[in-house]
Amino acid sequence: MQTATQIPHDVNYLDYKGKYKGIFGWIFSTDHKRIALLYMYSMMVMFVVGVALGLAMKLELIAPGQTIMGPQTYNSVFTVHGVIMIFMIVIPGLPAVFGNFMLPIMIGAKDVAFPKVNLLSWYFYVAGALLVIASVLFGNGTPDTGWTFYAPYSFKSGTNLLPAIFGAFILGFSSILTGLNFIVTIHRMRAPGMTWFKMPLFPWSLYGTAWIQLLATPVVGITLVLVALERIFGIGVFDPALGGDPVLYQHLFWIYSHPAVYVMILPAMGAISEIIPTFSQKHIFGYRAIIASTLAIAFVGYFVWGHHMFTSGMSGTAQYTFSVLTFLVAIPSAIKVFNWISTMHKGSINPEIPFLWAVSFIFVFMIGGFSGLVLGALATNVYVHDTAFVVAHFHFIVFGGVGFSFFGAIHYWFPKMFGRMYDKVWAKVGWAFFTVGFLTLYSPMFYLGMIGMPRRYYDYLPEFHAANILSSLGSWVMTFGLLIVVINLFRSAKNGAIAEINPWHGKTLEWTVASPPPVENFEEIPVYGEKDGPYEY
Amino acid sequence: MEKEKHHIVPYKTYFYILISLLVLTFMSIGITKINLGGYSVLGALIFSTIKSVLVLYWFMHLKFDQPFLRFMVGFVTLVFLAVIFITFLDYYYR
Amino acid sequence: MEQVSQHADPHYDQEANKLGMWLFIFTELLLFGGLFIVYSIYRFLNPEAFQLGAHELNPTIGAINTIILLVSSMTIAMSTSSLQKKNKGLTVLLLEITIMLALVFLINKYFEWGVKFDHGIWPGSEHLINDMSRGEILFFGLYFVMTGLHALHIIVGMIIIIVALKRVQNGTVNENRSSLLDNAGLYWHLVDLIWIFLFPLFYLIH
Amino acid sequence: MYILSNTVNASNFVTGVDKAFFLIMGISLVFLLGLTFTMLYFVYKYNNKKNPVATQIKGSTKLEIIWTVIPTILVMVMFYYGWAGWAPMQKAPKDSFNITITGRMWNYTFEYENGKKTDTLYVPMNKAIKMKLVSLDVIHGFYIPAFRIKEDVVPGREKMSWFIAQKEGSFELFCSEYCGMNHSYMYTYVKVLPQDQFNKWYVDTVKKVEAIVDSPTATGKRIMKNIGCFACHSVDGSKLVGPSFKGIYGHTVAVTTGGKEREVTIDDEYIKRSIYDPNADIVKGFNKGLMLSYKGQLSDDDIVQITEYLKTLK
Ligand code: HEA
Ligand code: HEA
Ligand code: HEC
Ligand code: CUA
Ligand SMILES: [Cu+2]
Repeated sequence: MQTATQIPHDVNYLDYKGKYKGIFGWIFSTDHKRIALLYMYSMMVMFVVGVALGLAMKLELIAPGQTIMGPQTYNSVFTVHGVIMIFMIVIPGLPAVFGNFMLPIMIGAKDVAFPKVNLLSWYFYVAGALLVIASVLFGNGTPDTGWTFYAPYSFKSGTNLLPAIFGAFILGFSSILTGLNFIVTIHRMRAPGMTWFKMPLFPWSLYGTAWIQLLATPVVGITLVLVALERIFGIGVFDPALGGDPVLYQHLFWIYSHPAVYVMILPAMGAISEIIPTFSQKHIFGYRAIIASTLAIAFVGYFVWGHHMFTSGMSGTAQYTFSVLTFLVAIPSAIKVFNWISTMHKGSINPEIPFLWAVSFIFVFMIGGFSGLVLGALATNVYVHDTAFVVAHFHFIVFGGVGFSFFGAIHYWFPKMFGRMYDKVWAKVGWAFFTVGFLTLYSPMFYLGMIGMPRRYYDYLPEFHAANILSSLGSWVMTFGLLIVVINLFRSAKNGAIAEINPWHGKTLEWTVASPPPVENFEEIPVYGEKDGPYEY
Repeated sequence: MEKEKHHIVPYKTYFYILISLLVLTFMSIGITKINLGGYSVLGALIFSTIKSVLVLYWFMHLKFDQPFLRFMVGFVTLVFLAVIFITFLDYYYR
Repeated sequence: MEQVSQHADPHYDQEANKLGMWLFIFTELLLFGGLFIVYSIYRFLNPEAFQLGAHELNPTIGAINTIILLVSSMTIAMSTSSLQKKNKGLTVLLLEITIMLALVFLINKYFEWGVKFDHGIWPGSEHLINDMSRGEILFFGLYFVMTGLHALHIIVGMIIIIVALKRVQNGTVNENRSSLLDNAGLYWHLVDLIWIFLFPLFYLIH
Repeated sequence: MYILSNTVNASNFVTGVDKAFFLIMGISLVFLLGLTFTMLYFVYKYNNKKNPVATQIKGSTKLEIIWTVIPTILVMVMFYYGWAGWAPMQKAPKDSFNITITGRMWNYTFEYENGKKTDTLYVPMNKAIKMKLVSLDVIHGFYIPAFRIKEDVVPGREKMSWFIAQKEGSFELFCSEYCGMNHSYMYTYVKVLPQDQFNKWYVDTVKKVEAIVDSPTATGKRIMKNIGCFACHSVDGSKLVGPSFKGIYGHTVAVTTGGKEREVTIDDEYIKRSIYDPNADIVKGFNKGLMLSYKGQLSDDDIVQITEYLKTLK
């Protein structure tokens, strides 16, 4: 029951002293802003692990043969790396951090629809993450199946898979609850006068994302349960020895995991759609086209999963159907890119750091997307499937896309979230190193894939050596950039200069509240009039 | 908070729905007793579909709720059917 | 008691609660949906074996359980009406009946599974693996997983209904704040809905 | 890049695949460069120092239609070329030369119609080769980059792949689908020989000439090499997936039999059981289910040979 304590409106959410003290004031808080930060900090912990594993792989691959670890370790490393990065960083990533923080403010609400469920979803996140970590630390060996858990290897492997599988299952639940919360919030809690087509694009992208989370995640949930049951009881559903079909596992896995890649990228695109108009001081170009493309990606993206299985022996009919659908889902992405670039046209561009991240986002996203087209075509997919080319594709688009957008978003909203400004020079230096390092790290992998180096390879033939050295060097440059960026942000959160309420002259609602925002965001719920809109500059 | 709402469904509506559901259940048991070959699956599914529509519309109040809920249910069903359909493109033509 | 909860709570949004529940139901539908995909594919690949397997199951128990669930669906639906009509006693009674029916369903299921175990059929059992065709192994694997998951939902549903019952009794769920009961009802109908498909797919189609 | 290197036209599929590749890359590059430069130009031209007041333009339906339709056409062209390069891979000509390829953790065995088994794929040039792909344990991927072919080898399903090699030489053959610890060592070579040389090789080995064997245990070693025991067992004492063969004959090991631990001395009988029924006794410290039974693949005779060889590993 909500007690009728008066919540003061001049206290910001960071300083607010509620019922609980210290850390409990955070982990028992149902304030969407605090939950957002809880997510951010817990993700950061996992992220450090993920990055370290990524660097370890690059170090191992710097030369053929054993460098720093054995094959079994390498396999575990890329498995845990993939599981952490996908299930714990990029899927919750923008929705759980910026969605939680900004969505209610951007639509003029005091909180999300179900604040307690929101907190619960964070608990699920932590529980899932801990289970995955438990699978690393205890039992007979770290999981070594790859993040895809392909049958039948996933029940042949003698490693400690069950906790990892259940961990992923629980993480899925966390993601479902977040999505559910967002949909209800958007349906029920928009400020008076804010019609659907006056809603900013970031909430729109969260809306599309939430539907995918809701409809796709349960499928992978049940699939993982089946794998677990297979391991425990041997029910036979995916075990060829018992009549099951391992390819059916792949269908079910990708029915979720393809839409999941759009769970990652849609909010990233949403954040970019906020940054670009703000720094161009211009109405977004083609507002409705961007909304339509968001919904189209969410919808069509549900039906293209088979492009991960072109060599698994699907029927020919299924193969070209999936190929056509894959190409169709590329078009809404194209529309977005065109609209972003057109928004810059005749704008008044202020090339601040969030904008730089946004521009570099568009660049790497295009490269990633174009390599997706190579993968979507049947003949070329057969050639580069399961090679380093795919690894390059998804690092460009997942990590390039989501990572660049995340950093754009955090530099954009940082003054609002913490009420302080970071050091802009260091931010630019970090960005420059990061971008250069990124390109050096992943571009050689395209080449490696084109000359035929399979992925998940611990060791390789000498002809792949040169490109791998370059790539490993890149990983260091990028990490250096990352360190600069992160340290800069960390220091500024405490000691940065006090930020203005609206440093970038944005027009969305979050820029109307104090920085950091007060506990319940708005003293009075804002009302949108006829003429108001998120991008009316 | 919203004033209007809550259409109270009379008990007897529910009772009639139950009777129809039971009748449909027995009909579907009956139809699978006669050998229809491959069509018995289809028959049983048709009965199940009718039953689920009854449950959705009356027991679950869709009939009295806002249209967008009905739209969502329909949409989700369609998405699911499309997924099955596409999966069968693989298995049927293999 | 009734007076206490009369005052409207600004945080209470009936429509939002209902929408939230429906969204949750969608995820549940797709959770089972995954299993239905598996079922339909394997049935398509092993039609004869699935018919053989279905012969092992007892349609009578299945039919009885169907009737039980349908009736319980009606009683819980009625209870939402009776709550609106401010008939607390009847609401409580109807919910109690629902819970009893759910319990009977589970008991039936217990015996049904027991019979299978007696015949040496359980996931991964030797009888299954050594003496039965691949298709039958799949059939029984799916049978146990799907009815098991369904039974799990029955249990969860019962817990929710019990909570709702308690809240109706102490008045925190009432005609103005009926979300919990409504949602318990929705959830229960979902369980019913799934059974409506499970029953013919496993027990009937010979 | 293979696409530019001397493997041009190594197989009949190269042209089709590379055409699709170049087409997509070409269109992509045009767009990538075009859009990037436009973007940079805007950032420069409409910088707020030069252009302090933005002109509010909210959109243009005409443009939206244009940039929906043009990419749609382009991707359909891409689809078409992708399809065209792929379609011929689906069906092998009737008169193909048949080879059965068996994948297991972590090697491939190639079996020819005359019963010859090898660990390297030998094929004649300019002849359609049709491969039956069989997996004994998990999914593997049969991948010859130079030929542009790849097909997963799925247990429980019979799959097919085919090609016509058009260039003499030796090309890598990888396992592309992750299959456990030594996935990256699961590679071998395709040797493409002119028809006459191939015929000679093909007939030659049929005779199973014992004469070229230099020591009495070499047969055992060869059998083991071809069927892939060394993927999991070393001969130098290092622990791979399975126990090392070094000095095992006559030694005592701790094993788990049906849940109970016991000690056994390794003799002929035990070795035979380990090969035919590997899960009966599990050596302590190793996992069940990894080694598969070789029943039907190794005869009692073969096992005698293997045992002889194992005895020599002191
Ligand atoms: C954020 C995540 C994300 C996103 C958005 C995408 C987007 C796309 N992906 Fe990607 N993909 C992954 C993450 C993602 N992918 C991951 C993680 C894997 C590997 C999983 C694993 O195996 O471990 C993968 C694998 C993968 C495969 C399987 C590869 C294989 O294993 O064989 C394929 C095949 O079709 C594919 C295709 C595509 C396509 C066509 C798009 C499209 O949506 C891209 C659309 C974008 C553009 C096209 C660029 C912008 C457009 C323009 C600038 C305009 C001009 C455009 C035209 C002329 C068309 N992806
Ligand atoms: C988001 C996803 C993500 C990210 C960020 C990364 C980051 C890195 N990856 Fe990643 N990688 C995967 C997803 C990701 N990876 C997946 C799914 C696989 C496949 C696994 C499998 O095969 O099963 C894979 C596989 C993979 C391989 C191939 C293994 C193989 O096939 O043999 C390699 C090889 O070097 C590699 C290297 C790296 C390196 C060096 C980094 C890093 O060190 C780079 C450092 C990162 C940064 C500098 C910043 C990025 C910032 C953000 C993402 C936002 C931050 C958000 C918060 C803090 C909340 N990865
Ligand atoms: C996929 C990996 C793998 C392959 C391939 C493999 N083995 Fe094994 N082998 C194992 C494992 C794991 C064990 C230990 C567990 C057990 O006893 O089953 C083992 C145990 C053995 C043992 C008992 C060793 C001891 O110290 O007691 C023998 C003998 C043996 N293998 C022979 C062979 C022969 C001969 C071949 C080839 C024809 C072969 N193995 C192929 C994995 C493999
Ligand atoms: Cu076999 Cu990888
Ligand atoms: Cu995909």
